Amino acid sequence: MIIKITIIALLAYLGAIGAPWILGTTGGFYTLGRPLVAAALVGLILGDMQTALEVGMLIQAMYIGIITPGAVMPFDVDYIGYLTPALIILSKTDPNIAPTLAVPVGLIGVTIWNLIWVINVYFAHRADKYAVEGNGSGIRAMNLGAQIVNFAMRFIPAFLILYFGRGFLQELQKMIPPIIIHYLTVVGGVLPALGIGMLLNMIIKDKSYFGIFVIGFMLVKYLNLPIVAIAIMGAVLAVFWFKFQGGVSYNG
Amino acid sequence: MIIKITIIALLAYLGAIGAPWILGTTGGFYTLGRPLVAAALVGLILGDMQTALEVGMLIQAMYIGIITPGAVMPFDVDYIGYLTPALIILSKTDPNIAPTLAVPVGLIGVTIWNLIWVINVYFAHRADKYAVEGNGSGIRAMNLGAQIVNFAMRFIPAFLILYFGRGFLQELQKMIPPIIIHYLTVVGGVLPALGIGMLLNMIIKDKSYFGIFVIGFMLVKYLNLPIVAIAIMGAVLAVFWFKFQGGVSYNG
Amino acid sequence: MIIKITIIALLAYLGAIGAPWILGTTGGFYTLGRPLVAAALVGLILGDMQTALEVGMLIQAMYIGIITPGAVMPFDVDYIGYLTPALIILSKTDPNIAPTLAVPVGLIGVTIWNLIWVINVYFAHRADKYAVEGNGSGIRAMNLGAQIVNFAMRFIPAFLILYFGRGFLQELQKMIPPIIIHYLTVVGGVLPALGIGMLLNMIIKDKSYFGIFVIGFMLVKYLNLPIVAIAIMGAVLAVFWFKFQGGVSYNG
Amino acid sequence: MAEYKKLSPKTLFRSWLTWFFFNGSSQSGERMQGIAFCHSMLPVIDELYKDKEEKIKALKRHLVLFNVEPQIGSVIHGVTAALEEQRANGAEIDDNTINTVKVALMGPLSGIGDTLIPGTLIPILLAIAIGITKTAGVVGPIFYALVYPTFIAITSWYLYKFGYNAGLNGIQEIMQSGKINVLADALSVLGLLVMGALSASYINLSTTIKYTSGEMTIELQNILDKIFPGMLSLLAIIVVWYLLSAKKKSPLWVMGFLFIVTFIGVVLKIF
Amino acid sequence: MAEYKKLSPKTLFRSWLTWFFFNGSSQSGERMQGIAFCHSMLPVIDELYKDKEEKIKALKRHLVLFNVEPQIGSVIHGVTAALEEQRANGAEIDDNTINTVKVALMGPLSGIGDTLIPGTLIPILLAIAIGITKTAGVVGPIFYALVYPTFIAITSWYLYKFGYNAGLNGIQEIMQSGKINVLADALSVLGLLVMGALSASYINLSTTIKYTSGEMTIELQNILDKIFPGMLSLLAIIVVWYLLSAKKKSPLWVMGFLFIVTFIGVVLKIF
Amino acid sequence: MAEYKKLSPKTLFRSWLTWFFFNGSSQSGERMQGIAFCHSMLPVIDELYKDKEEKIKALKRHLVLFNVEPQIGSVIHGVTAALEEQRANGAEIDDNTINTVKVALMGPLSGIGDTLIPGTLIPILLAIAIGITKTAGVVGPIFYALVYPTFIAITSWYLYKFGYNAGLNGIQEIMQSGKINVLADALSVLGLLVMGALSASYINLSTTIKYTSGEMTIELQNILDKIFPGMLSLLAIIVVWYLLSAKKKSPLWVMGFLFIVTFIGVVLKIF
Ligand SMILES: OC[C@H]1O[C@H](O)[C@@H](O)[C@@H](O)[C@@H]1O
Ligand SMILES: OC[C@H]1O[C@H](O)[C@@H](O)[C@@H](O)[C@@H]1O
Ligand SMILES: OC[C@H]1O[C@H](O)[C@@H](O)[C@@H](O)[C@@H]1O
Repeated sequence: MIIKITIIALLAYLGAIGAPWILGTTGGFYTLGRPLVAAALVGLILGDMQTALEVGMLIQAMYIGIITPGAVMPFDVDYIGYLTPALIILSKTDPNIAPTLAVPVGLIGVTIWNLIWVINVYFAHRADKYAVEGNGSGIRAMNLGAQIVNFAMRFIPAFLILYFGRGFLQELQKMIPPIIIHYLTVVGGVLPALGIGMLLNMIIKDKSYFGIFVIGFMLVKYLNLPIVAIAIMGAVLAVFWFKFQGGVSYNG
Repeated sequence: MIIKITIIALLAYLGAIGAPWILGTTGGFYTLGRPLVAAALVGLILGDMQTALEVGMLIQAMYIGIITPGAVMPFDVDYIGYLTPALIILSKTDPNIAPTLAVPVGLIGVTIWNLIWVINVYFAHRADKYAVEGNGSGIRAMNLGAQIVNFAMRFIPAFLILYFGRGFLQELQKMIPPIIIHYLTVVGGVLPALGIGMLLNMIIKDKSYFGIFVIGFMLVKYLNLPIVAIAIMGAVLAVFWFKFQGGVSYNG
Repeated sequence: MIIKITIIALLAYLGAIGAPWILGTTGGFYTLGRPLVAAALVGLILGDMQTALEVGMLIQAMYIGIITPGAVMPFDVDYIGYLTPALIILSKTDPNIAPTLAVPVGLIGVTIWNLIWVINVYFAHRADKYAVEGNGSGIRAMNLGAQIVNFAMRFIPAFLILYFGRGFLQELQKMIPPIIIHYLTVVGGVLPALGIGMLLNMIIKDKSYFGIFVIGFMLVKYLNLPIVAIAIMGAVLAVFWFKFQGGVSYNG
Repeated sequence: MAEYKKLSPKTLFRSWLTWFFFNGSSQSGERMQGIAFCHSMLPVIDELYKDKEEKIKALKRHLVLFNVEPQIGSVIHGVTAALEEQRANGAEIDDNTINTVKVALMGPLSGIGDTLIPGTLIPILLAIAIGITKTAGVVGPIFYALVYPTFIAITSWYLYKFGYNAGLNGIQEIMQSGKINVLADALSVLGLLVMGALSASYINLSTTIKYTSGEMTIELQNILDKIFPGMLSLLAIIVVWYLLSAKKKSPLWVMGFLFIVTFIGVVLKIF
Repeated sequence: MAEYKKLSPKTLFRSWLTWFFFNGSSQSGERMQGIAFCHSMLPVIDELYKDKEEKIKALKRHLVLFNVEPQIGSVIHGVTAALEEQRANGAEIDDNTINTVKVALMGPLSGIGDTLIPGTLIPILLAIAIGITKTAGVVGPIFYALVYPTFIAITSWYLYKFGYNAGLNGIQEIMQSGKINVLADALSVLGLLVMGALSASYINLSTTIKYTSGEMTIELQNILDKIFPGMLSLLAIIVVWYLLSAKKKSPLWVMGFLFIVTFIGVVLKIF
Repeated sequence: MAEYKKLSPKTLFRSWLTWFFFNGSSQSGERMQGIAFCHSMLPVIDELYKDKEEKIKALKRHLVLFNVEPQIGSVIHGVTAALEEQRANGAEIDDNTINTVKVALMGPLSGIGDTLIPGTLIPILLAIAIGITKTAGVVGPIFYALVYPTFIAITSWYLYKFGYNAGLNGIQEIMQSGKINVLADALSVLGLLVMGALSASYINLSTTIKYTSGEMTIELQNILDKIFPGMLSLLAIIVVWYLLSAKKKSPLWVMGFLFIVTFIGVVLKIF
């Protein structure tokens, strides 16, 4: 078990913002760090793919629109992506509380990131010295060296949370009254609205475009179309939207 | 029963064209006077909401596009709205004959309205006299006074039709041979085409817009979508139609 | 049976390219010569409408986009249309091999057509002589006379293929191992892609229009809409496409 | 120099309210909504003209023939109130000018209003209400009875104020810009879609023709349904529309036509 | 001054009818539809030229190479009839002019005609007919056999008359205005939608690959269907289209390719 | 005259690769991606400047504050490499110029990049991946993990080269033409449609309110579902959106709000 937890904590580092090893930000934070991918890896490691994917889809949907402009991170999707499904599986808890569990996990991740962001100032100042000496390798060393901090501050907390969290969660769960469970389920149902709302806030400048969102909503509710079908239709629509707009932006 | 009939006849007056008391034309003729609203009130009063709504939807669909340009009224939806469901419920008749029953009722209403329209000339002439005297209150009295005529000519016939009609209809029904019932059902199925046709005649100037009507028709026939869903989709479509037309009207 | 075969062979002539008798190219090659129409006639003659239509729909779909620019014919849909369903019905073969059977039949038809096309040069030269004499009737005779060639070269081979083919096919079928039958079924499933591909190649100039094809595909796969419904919706769409494009062609 | 007499907000509101409630009260073939117009101007006249003669002239001025779609027509009352205010403050505006303005706006606003409100908005809302009624019962009529009057009351009052503030030019500008036609286009798209949907549920015409050969019975309606469900109902609508639009028949004529055609159909066992 | 010789409506109709029936009768690799063109001009020549020499010149003039999409190509015959009429009335129109006009119109009208009729209209109508056949049997082919020839016959005759009345300039104007391209765009939208629908029913490619691990069997086709039903069929179409358009392969080549690929697939137990 | 020093393709690729992998490595509140920028310029500097002084100046020049959406931001590195090349060949380009260019491009490219990539493209791909996962399990995340990085890696390298070749002017032209906005429009249409679909599956709010009268129980949620299924969930989204956009609340604030409101709802037995 210790080995499995170690691997998960390691992945939580590799998928963290700033970790460069797997194709930089692209393969790291934006791929390994996405809850759906993370959950699948957790499922593979812990041998319960089904629960992992269930949790993964739920929390991925919830944090689907996370962006980090200027490194400001509202919730740390990487920590959420690895720690939430792992804790759920390890403590055999109801997957429906995943959205709620994700909240404290995500905030711990944000706190860590903010610390890293301050500590890294140190490397910038040392790099300045190397520049004056014309020492290019020194600058390279500073850029890479920052990963020692990143590793330490990502791997260790993740490991500890998993190691102690699973026992704690099991205990906790026994003591929670049913009404709280119901409450957490209700919260879990609404929380994804936050991620979607943040996305809408970002994409929509002209309110009438909200109508397109509603159409997507209804295509599922009324016609039961799968998302893949809707995405393909949407892509066709987008192509002609672009073609026929003749350079005039309405929502831009 | 007399009390119930009285209330219905009273409502038939309050929802008639020209009756000012419930938010003028807006809350009267255009709200209380719509068959769907009228039928619901009749259902409430006579304690058979289900039949009332069934009849209400049928005759509302049939006369959905009635307009009265320059006070020219093709069918009196207000009389139809109150008297048809009331007669059906009181005489326990088959709701399917409602569209047919609506025809004579609507024509009686029209005749009454045409009479009122002529009688009201009297008030105009008296108002002229008050004007010469600079008597504003007199003019106000003339505008309100016309309601005495409206009330008398609406309430009394409605009451009489309901009072005698229900017995008469019950008798009548026993004597009708099945082929006539079948005929009335067939007629009832086609009559709503008249209301829709009138609407099309008014809205459509450029024939290609008829295609949109056909799409709406097919969305129900093939995909079984409810009208609410179609209306929301249509609203989204309309918003972008407006947006992208760049001020060029094709159907206007 | 001989009579029936004779009639089918005759129809195969009347629907061939160039046969003028039934409203020229329009009623002949483009109507009688279409596999769906041909199959229905074969079904009527041989008394097995169901099998005929099944085969007809299959091979019509497959060769739906055949065009013959400058008289260059890739597959002879007329021969395919008459001989394939007739052979299938007469030899009581599995309709699923129709697409494969259509291939050699279509190529025989093409070969015949290419021969005719060369032979007809003769009539042109004789017509030149009549022109010099100012003999209009002679020219007319040459134009009509070419039909003797067309008739001979269409009717006789068709008759022979049907007469000998049915026995031959029955024999053949008994000897074919199941894997070949499976292969032929697989081929039959893909072959129609050729006809569709040819059509796409012709219609699509701007690749984004392929998206519309995909939408049509999905409307059937996901919503199970019948083609008639899709065609009507498509017609409405096309009307507004035309209307709103303001004279700018994107795909033309 | 005399102080400028400005109509108080309260007066404007009372003027609008009078019109909103009593616009149809004394409609007649001779004067149409003429008395109601004058009635709605009473608060304005009372506030502006203290002189008896001026008041009489004003009353007479507004008692003439008037007719407009009453709900959006309130914009005319706003414009008229503004004109009266200017007149009371000495501007050269005679009876004729005011009447010309009223008459000029009456026509187009009736056309636009009847098209947009009873012709488009009400049918759309009612169709939605019918849809709701079908599944959720009495919620449907309640929905209509709440949404429609609320929306219209606000709009009508807004238009009155708009007319008062923008004056004649402002209104004419908007009506000539073509935006109203594009709006009508867009609304008609929505309206037609919804009417089509409604027709699919509420118009019903089917044939009873059958072919029986041996033990097999082929019902024509079955075949039609397979080709295009509701084909005959749609055809009926097209015929009615054609008679009304191309043949310019009256609704009553068409109704008679439907009664007769279906009668013949029933007798011949077609329907 | 001599009276103006005008072609009678009857002559024009006979000329068109001759073309409509016999346009393809004697097609050949050398002259294409040349004899048929001359044949269709006989009524015109007979009416216009009483002089034997003139008649011989006319016959020779129209016996040269000619080829066009025959159904909408009738517009050229209309134009030619008009030119002949002018010539017979003394206008300076020599053999060369007439031939130049015919040749100039031949090319574009073949392109447009083949694209619009066998390339778009016929496939659409046939797809609809197949759809009807699927549910209502023989009604499908009957539908096609009635609608298509009727529509085309009327159109073709209309175009002949149009060509005769508008003359050369009229036709060129239309062809240059770009409207025809936009029409083709719109029709291709309809055509592509319908072809897509048709393909979904009539193209079938599925894999038989299975993974068996212990008692569980996973069928690849099942997974593909859940992601996008008909994925392989659509892929097959795209491959064919790619080979034809980007690789410029001939249809026969592609057919061979399909036979071979599916053969390999069947042998390797992929299909 | 000295030979023109041209950056070798290999150097350009190494510069891009360094950036692509290490762009975020040492991000900090003071210098942001400054060290990473300098790091990625090392190959360029090494090739262009043999003179020690020049090299030191170059290192200092690129160690200042820098921040951009890193994946499409590589276009700036391309432009910078081109500027350095010109400078090394004697063009009058001082430290200030190069920095101004970097700063000028940073802002808009961050905005565009964050909107298009984590704001639009990633959510769309993830929504599709969720859809696939739902039916075909682990194929979903695999799909995302293959498609996303491949596409972005190619794009990012292409943009680097584009920046190098087009130089500053080319980039500015494109950004001003408005095409990028129209592209964003079109992508947002796709994104919104997909997000709407996703919300329908993953956001769940329903009421537990019941009316019991006699033996009949009416569940409010039932009625709501009949009017518009998912009404409350959609409402929740609208409220969140409203709080974020119109009320400018922070995501954390809204999260607290949701916790509290649902708590009250659960206590009052509404949810
Ligand atoms: O906003 C631009 C850019 O800022 C920072 O560098 C990071 O947060 C990136 O993820 C982001 O794209
Ligand atoms: O046509 C304008 C107007 O005329 C009359 O006043 C009434 O019939 C109104 O309902 C109508 O809106
Ligand atoms: O390409 C124009 C034309 O060429 C030949 O005449 C025939 O193949 C016709 O079917 C075709 O339309």
